[in-house]
Amino acid sequence: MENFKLKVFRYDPETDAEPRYEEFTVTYREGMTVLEALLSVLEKQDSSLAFRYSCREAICGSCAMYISGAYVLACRVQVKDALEGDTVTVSPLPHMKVVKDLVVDMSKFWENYERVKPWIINDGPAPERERRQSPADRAKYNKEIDCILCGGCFAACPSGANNEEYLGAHALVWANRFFVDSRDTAKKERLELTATEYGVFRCHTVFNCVEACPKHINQTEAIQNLKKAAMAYRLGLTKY
Amino acid sequence: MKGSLWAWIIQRISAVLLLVFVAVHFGIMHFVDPTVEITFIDSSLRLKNTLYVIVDSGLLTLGLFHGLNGIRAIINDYWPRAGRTASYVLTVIGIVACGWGSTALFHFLNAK
Amino acid sequence: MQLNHQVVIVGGGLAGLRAAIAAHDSGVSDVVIISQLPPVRSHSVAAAGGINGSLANHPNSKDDNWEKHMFDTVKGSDFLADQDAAEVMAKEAVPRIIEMEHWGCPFSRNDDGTIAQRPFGGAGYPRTCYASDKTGHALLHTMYQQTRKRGIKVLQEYVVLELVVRDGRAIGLVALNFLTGELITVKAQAILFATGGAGKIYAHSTNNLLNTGLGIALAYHAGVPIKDMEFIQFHPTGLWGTNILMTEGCRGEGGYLVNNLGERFMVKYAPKAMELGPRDIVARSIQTEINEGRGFNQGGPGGGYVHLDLRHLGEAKIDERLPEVREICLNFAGLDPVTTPIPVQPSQHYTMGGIDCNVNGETKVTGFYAAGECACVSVHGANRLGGNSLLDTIVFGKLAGDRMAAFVAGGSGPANADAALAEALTNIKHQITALQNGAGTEDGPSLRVELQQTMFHHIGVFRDETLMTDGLAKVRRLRERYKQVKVRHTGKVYNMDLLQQLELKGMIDVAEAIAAGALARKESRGSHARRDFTERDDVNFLRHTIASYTPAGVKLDYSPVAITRFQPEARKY
Amino acid sequence: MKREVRVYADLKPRYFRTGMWSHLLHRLSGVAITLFLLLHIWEITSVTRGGSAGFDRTMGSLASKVFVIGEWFLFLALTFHGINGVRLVLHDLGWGVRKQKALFWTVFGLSAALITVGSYFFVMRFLAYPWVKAH
Repeated sequence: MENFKLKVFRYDPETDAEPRYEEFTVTYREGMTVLEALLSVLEKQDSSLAFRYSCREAICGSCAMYISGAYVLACRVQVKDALEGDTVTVSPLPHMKVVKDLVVDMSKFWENYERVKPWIINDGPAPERERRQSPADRAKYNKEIDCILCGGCFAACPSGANNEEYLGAHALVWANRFFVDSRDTAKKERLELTATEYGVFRCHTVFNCVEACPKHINQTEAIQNLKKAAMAYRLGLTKY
Repeated sequence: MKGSLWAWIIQRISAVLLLVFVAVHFGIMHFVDPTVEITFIDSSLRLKNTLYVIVDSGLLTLGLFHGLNGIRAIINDYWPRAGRTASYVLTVIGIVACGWGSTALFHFLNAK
Repeated sequence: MQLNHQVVIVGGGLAGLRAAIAAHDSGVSDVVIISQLPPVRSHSVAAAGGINGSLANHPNSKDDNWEKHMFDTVKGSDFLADQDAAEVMAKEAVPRIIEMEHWGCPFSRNDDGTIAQRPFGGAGYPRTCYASDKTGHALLHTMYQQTRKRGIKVLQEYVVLELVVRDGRAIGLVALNFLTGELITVKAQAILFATGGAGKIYAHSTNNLLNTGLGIALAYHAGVPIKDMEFIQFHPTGLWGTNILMTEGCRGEGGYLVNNLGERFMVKYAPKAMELGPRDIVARSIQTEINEGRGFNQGGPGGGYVHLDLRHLGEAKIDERLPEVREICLNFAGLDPVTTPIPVQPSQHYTMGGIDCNVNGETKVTGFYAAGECACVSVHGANRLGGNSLLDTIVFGKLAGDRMAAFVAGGSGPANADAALAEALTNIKHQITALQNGAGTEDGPSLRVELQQTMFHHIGVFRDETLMTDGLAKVRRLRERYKQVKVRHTGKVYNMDLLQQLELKGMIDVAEAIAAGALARKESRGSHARRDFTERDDVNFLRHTIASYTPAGVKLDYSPVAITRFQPEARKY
Repeated sequence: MKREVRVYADLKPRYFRTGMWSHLLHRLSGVAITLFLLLHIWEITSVTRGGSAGFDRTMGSLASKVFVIGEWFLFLALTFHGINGVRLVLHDLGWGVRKQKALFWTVFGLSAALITVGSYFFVMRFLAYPWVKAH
């Protein structure tokens, strides 16, 4: 393969009345990622293209997009894996307000993250040295802390498709990360923040978030854990 | 963490019970003898059995709750702003349908 | 629009966030963070291996203490580090790391529940605390969470384009709201730059694509001197091809470096420390193997490489300690380190130099502070030890934040700032208009690639007079050509073309400072390895290079190195 | 900004993953069953008001081959919704959340098997028209 077509969603609020898809022909190179293809378009073909990027190694979470039918990080998906025929189709994260081209408005995403109080709460006196935690207790949140807040799960969830009030899998994952941390003392508060109509109960175990997660976090499992804990608490089986 | 949690819990419990009730009701109506016509006598005879009264009234109440609560969930997913109004409307629909449906049960139970 | 704040932090990485928290906790109610990215996207997130602190949690590090940490740091720096600063860092390491733990940082744990530590290059003891191989990610997210807890305001996706200084006093900034294209001015009593390194001046860099050193350049242009810029760290193990970082943790956990003869060649260069020699030595050893024909892919496209072999560690240990390395290898190189050695080559990794400042982040300009990779305190000297950069950010971030709080408490805001800010704003607008409407013929992206290639090949792992003279001349020609660069896209919203070309100017100027400093330093020290002056020269060059901006080009001065506890000695590993 | 632009490119069925299909089918069948339930309550209650004779007359007039097909669709919906519902309840208890794909196909297989067996009765009823009164 010498060339392939990169079909990119375009919308510039300053000049365009309607959004559209534009096709670029890009020279292929073995191992090329979609992010590299976008950068080559930006620098060689169309300097008006807009997209987010930074680390190019799947750890910063900037470049989550919807590429050829999958919610992915553009820096990690190889062109050869995203081809449909000879075309790679690149759209911004679905359901979110487009700022320009592939850049979407993430403000609700960040706001929802903060709504679950994503920080450790431990009002006990701070010891002189570290709070001890056994490797087993540490392992309880080992996957959740991999979250890079890319927004893939937030965009993928059908419950959030028309409803940004829904906290989203990312926020619930972080809520559960602290909920299961042996050092955190605000268990009840965390349940009150998340076991709500627009919290865990908007999760219908569709697993789109699990499909989207570039870090292979099982968000559904984390959300179900909060649901179960809330149920056990409400039924009086656990006390905090 | 109150209403929504209870709604979620009851939705699950009703789901499991409905599974049994539907299997019994649907099985008797369609699988026992598929070649007969449904008659009033048949139905009222069946309802002489208390267990079957439980099945049918369970289907009526839990079925309505489960179904309407499911619709509430869909509305909350896609039209969050309509959520509260929808809850009230659906509750009214549920109570009316339940009351209306109960009269049929009484008709059968009162039949000689 | 003009904003007005007491303390303005530019940069949302670890150092910036830590400084913001420190200022906030010291009683400043009006702290704002201006960040080009949402803070969790900052490059701190990519730091992998760990953070050094003499916690003495490891069975083999029971008699470790801050003084030994300080000594390792100073020796690692090839004695160019300021020892008073290194002492502060080594002493502050333990309380800062413990504090991060109390803030919820998910460190990996020993069986007794204490923070786990691993051996790292150039360190006498296993001193590097880690969270598997995602330590930077763990620390950055924890730090960001703490700013959320405190409700510290973040202006994200704002790019600072000018630091405004009048009469030796920093008075504010001009910034671009990247999402709307609106230019704003920010008046501030105290400003801190924590804008990260300048890795993208080099080709083959492990840095993210936005580490263009814009912050360093803005300070430099505003008249703040920059220090020791010629010391550019090359990480020994960048993944061949993409140059993604293969953490030093790979070697800390026992990985081997192997040449095409199957030899663990480090035995020739650092017989005692082997693969855990300091980065400059290991990187040069690898480059020497490749240069002398014992690498793989000799002369092929993408350059030669050697193997980083983790196979003997076994799948279980790799998954527990180095999961991200495995993930990256699978995704970006299509190989599994459990069964296949990893191809690695030295890659630009860290800027030891930066904005000249003291341990409290204070610079020559009143009210202007710096911390993190963009700053040069200097604790890393000529070569930074692995695990000391994360430490640098949280130690000096806090100290700078504390000092800023004291500064704004003791004084009023700068006088007559409004007019100066308005003037700066107008200048920036003219500059942008000129870039967009000029008759320019040069293509920015091609210039950038030329710059990166020049710096990598001329001011790279091995240097000499001819190469560097040539390199410096090329950089200066690029500076001339930059005057003809044209920004083709004229829109306001998310104009990436405009930002790239604005960054390019800074990159070229900083590159000139690097090249000129390197050419003038006629010795080999740490990462600065010259073929024509192979020995360290403490008589003439045990001193910091200070580069100042003039419209005609860089001007070099020198300043003394603080030596307190340890006299320079030969550096053997 | 001139207008609000959002992309719904992921709502194309060819990009649906297993979870999306089961979600969609679960919802569609659920809504269908609920509507049927309301209809059923209205119908049965209405006809019982006519007493024994009225009931039998109306039911007799409703009984037709077309009706059987309708009932068969109800059977499809109930079967899938029920079996998939078991999966969802199990997920809610934290069971099988890591094996969702395998479970999805299990649900699909089980539903298909049950529908095949059950359909036999509907074919019988379809062919046996007109039906006899047992009493």
